[in-house]
Amino acid sequence: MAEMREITFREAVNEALREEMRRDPRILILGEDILPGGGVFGVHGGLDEEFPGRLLQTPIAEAGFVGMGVGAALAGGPVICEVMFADFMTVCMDEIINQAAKFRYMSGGQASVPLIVRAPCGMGRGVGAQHTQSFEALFAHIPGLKVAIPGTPAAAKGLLKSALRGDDPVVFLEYKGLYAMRGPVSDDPELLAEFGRGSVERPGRDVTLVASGTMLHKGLEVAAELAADGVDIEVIDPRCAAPIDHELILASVERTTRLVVADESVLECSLASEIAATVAERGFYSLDAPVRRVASPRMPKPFSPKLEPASLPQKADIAAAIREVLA
Amino acid sequence: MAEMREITFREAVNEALREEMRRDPRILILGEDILPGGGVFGVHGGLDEEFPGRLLQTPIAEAGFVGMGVGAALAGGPVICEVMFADFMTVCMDEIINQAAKFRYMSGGQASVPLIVRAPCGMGRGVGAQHTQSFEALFAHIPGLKVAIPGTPAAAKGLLKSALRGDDPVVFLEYKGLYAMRGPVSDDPELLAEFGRGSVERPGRDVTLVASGTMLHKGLEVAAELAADGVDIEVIDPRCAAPIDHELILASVERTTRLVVADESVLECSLASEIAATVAERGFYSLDAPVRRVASPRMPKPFSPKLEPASLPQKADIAAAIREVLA
Amino acid sequence: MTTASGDNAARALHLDLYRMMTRIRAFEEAALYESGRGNVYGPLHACIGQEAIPAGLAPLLRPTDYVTSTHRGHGHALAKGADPQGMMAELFGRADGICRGKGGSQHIADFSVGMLGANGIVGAGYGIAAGAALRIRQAGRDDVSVVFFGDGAMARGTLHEVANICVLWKLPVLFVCEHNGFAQWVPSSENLCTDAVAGLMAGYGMPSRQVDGTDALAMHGCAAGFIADMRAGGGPAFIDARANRFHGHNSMDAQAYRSRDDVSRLRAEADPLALFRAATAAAGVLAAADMDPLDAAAEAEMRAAAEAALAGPWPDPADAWEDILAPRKAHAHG
Amino acid sequence: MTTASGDNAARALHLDLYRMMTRIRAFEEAALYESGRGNVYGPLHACIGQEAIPAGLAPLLRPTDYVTSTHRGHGHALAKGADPQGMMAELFGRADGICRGKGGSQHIADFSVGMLGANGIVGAGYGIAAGAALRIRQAGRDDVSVVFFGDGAMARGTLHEVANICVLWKLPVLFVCEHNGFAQWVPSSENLCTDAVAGLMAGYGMPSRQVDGTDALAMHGCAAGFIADMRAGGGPAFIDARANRFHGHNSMDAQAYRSRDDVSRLRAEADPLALFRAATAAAGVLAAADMDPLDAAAEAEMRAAAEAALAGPWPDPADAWEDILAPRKAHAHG
Ligand SMILES: Cc1ncc(C[n+]2csc(CCOP(=O)(O)OP(=O)(O)O)c2C)c(N)n1
Ligand SMILES: Cc1ncc(C[n+]2csc(CCOP(=O)(O)OP(=O)(O)O)c2C)c(N)n1
Ligand SMILES: [Mg+2]
Ligand SMILES: [Mg+2]
Repeated sequence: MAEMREITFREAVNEALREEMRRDPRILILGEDILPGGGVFGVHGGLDEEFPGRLLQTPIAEAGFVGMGVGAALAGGPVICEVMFADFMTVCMDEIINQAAKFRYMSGGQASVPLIVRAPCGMGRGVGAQHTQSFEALFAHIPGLKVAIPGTPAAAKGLLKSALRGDDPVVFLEYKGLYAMRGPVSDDPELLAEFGRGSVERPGRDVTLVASGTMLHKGLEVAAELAADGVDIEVIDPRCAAPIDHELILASVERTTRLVVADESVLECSLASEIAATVAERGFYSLDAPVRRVASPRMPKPFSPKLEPASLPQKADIAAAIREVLA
Repeated sequence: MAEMREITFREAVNEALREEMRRDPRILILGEDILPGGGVFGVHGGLDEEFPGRLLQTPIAEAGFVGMGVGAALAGGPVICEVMFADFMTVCMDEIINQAAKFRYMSGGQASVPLIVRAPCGMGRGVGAQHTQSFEALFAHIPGLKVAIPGTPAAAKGLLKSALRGDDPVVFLEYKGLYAMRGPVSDDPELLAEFGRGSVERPGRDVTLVASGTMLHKGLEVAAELAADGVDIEVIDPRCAAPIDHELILASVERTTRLVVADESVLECSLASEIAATVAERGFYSLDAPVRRVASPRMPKPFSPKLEPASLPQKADIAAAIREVLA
Repeated sequence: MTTASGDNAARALHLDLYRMMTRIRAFEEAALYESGRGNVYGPLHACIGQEAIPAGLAPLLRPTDYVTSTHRGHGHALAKGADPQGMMAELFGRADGICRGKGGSQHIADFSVGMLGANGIVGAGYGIAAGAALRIRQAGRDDVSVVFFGDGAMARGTLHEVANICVLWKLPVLFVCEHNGFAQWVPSSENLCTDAVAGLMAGYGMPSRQVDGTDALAMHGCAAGFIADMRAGGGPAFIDARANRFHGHNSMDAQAYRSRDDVSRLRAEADPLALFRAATAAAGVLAAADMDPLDAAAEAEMRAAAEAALAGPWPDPADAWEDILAPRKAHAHG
Repeated sequence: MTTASGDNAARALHLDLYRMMTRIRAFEEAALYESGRGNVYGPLHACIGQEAIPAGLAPLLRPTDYVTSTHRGHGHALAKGADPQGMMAELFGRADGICRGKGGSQHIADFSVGMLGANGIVGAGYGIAAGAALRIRQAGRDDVSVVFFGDGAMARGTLHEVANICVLWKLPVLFVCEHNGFAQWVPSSENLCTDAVAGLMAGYGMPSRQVDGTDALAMHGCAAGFIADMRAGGGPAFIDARANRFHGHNSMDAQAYRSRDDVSRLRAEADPLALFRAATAAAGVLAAADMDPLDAAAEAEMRAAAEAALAGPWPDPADAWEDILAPRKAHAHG
């Protein structure tokens, strides 16, 4: 019988890599500074020892090595490219958007591109505007890509395993703020998580709160706090930015009649916007109040510890939005 | 007195460049294949003759020359970089997203980055998935950038002039399908268009149709056709994807109580989503029907003439959406 | 190689080289003809004048080798063994096109023969070819990966990112620059600061050679050495293949930037097919009588391909929804 | 240069070189000390061991010249004339930081002296420096633009895209590779396929030289020649400056990948300050008595800068909303 253990998000990613590399000898990992210590965020710990030669330390050449990831995926089998910070994906966008995402289509279905581009994303501390961004919306806009933004260790493990068994290019974004977080994860190596399937992390009756990445945890805390006031919040981790589990969200809103979407990335054209727009389109008659989005404001991330908080949605913002839709 | 003339969208872009280059000797243009003929879409016609040495024909190195555009803008004065097709902006995303957009902020206001990255975008005929994309949503997601998507010659001229007199980085996207379109444009060289200001291209009472780029013209045709059925559609060109003229749209929806947003780019996390979400948030109580988005479906653009139409929103889709929100 | 079997081998090689050149020429002539008749959708980038480059490599390549190509990719695809009828149907946007009508000329691919695609993004092929080469080495195979690209594409940084990694990791990648003197209508001298592009790779310690890319035998000889070395475990190599583009950048380019005389002179002096005929005749290896039938056969083959493609079915609009993502697999999901 | 005025000039230059080196060292020692005390927000990338590179260039640069820098940028900023107190306040995230606390160490910039910014993206500086050089040439000025970058950054394609354009357009850009043998914890041999990085530029026809980057005089001499040439209208040049990073990649790096002995040996054998003291003393140009006061002054200056910065104001959270876009101008709008 499979058992549940509490492990960190980082360990969950590591387990997914390890289990799938055991299962599929074709899996390769390319990335910067991944040896000997397992990378800047340490997710590859112990893998080089178990799978010598399958972790390839690359030069600082993301366009080059992600392009090679496309080629290696086309020529047979899953490849993982780690981009050290999601912000640096700007230098290999062509390889992701014009190559990986389009090859199956342009070749009329001949090509499979099992390329997983993994990148830590989101807010850090004192690292400034070029090391803190969240790009799930950019990739969710591109047909041919799947985009994972797991909010829990279980989602991270299940989705990464699923990506590695699939034949599609996946942008796999890991919120840096989650790496040390613990959560229950099954030890069944055959348990995958389905792309496009969200998860109800807390059932509730009064408001639907769709909260991704770090916002999931802020949202759960807010839900716990507001429960004391008798407000019963349903908290959903969408888990993927593409495809989005609209059915789950719409069904929830049908019950709660109220929607708040919380997203760490910048508001405009975000995943939060997409979810809000879809509910306004398909769930309009369920809604008893305006939808509310809580997201990063339209500013680059500042450096100073006194400025950083202004650039990020806080628990208080989520709580205020919930109170508004209940007003 | 300023006079209105009918000129093409292409001519409007050319006029804006010419007038502003006369006015500001610092303006430089960098791009591929812009000499001697004025570029693949011919917008630079005659400029090299009038401004010798100020149009710089670059190697095929978008990351290099857009990076140089950032540096030349930082070191004083407006620079235009033409990227031959918007699809190729994927190879210079870092220069736009991490450099141009963030320099003013990261330097605490020391830097000005008057860099205009112009690119033809949107559907072509028989050019396939890598020459047909619309990326306004990607850039609208990035703080520090302004994004123009003019739908008419007047908007193109006014916004481009405005961009060239401003101190901010601008992504200026020109829908290829519009270049040959004619429209009234003032010959007053001091007439600018304000960033973030949309335009009511057709006033109406029954439905608000926000339609950008090529969709504006499909929308106006639909409006003319449905007028025969007694449906009075207000058609708005948002003109900019960042900032968005939410006030204009919200005021219109308050009168019409119904909203359709039509966008050539891919639906998910699009400008259409952003507008729909904002109205669902701030104009919810004005709405008498669900919002409806009409956008490109989630598929790369196919090549065959028999497949292309399926990949693009059509007039019939706009008409159907309007009928739905009126139902 | 003065033995009879050597003579036979040489003769066979010469026939192969010429056959491939004339097939590429005939394919593109037929495609351009159909383009003129409105049957080709979108622009066509013809490699006429450059046929000796892919043809020179063709006899050296196996189906399990890989090739990545450019917007000017018909010759590469044919040299790698792609089916001309499927290619032609693709240019026409038909359902039986090699990419089901979804790619068109700029995206022709035939994965069944290791042709990993023409590409609409200049400079995108480097990484893809190198990634395929990584798979080759991981699997312990002795195959090679060839990346074709234009001289204009040498200005893209991806070349250098990938070249450095290929040398570091000793990957079997043959870089073939089709140095035709133009990038669209920009002469190479405005695109590259040096004409001696092989020298740009010398700093990496990559074996590099300039070759007459109008001479199929020279191409073949140079590539043979490099490829043999790679199959034996060697790393990447670079060929600067000089040739000429007789047509415009594409079927929509009227070539206002060069004179008709220039083009006529090139056709008269630098036609790889004519040069080959003259040289092999002079060397006594092949006679006109050997080659004329190949021309006729190629023309017939490509006309038939065009006719058959024209008779092929159009895709159904609903087909547009296929091939976006992989078909779903059944899994246990948690 | 055996005249008295020559001697005086040499002496002044030596003093300048040493003063800048010891100021850079003192700045970073003070910053690291404050980092240890929790006063610096975020990671610090120290250039200790590499000071001779920026210091060698400093006397050659004017305020109207430009410099672009990297994540390891304190030395470049000081060498270009940035104010250490403003820099220190920036590291602390204060309102009077040189970037109002919005940039931090990795984004220190001082546009008033032509220092166009440290940069968190490896390889982003090339294009920016070249674009600034384009402005120089457009304005007919005889200024120059210097781009500093690490050996790791040489793997990025942007170097090559920009190098090609700089040679083509003859732009006054000095490329300075701070070749410290590491990219984070990856040794250069795993990042670059060649140690002779100057050779990578040779193919472009760019004058390139390897220099001992622990020797401020050698750096100065080499750069002086290149820069004089550029001011006279010449094109780009490249310096491969060899030096060592004594600290970890940044203040969070415990350097598990190299031994303490290695670092101690480097400090003993390759300290640019110690080497300079020894060499100038041996040459009889400067004595310890000339340099000791510079050390003391630098230490005092940087302590004072740190103290003053620590006393500075924190930004108001509302300041975060400023500097995103330019202030609005009044225009006629249609
Ligand atoms: C990244 C990118 N930039 C620009 C283009 C537009 N473009 C297509 S082909 C071409 C010229 C290519 O020249 P070259 O590499 O010499 O190949 P040739 O056409 O001569 O075969 C250009 C600029 C593109 N497709 N991709
Ligand atoms: C495009 C990009 N890729 C990766 C990184 C992460 N990174 C920051 S510094 C660094 C090492 C740089 O090495 P080098 O250029 O030699 O400079 P050094 O640190 O030795 O001064 C890396 C990989 C980055 N900032 N940007
Ligand atoms: Mg060419
Ligand atoms: Mg280094």
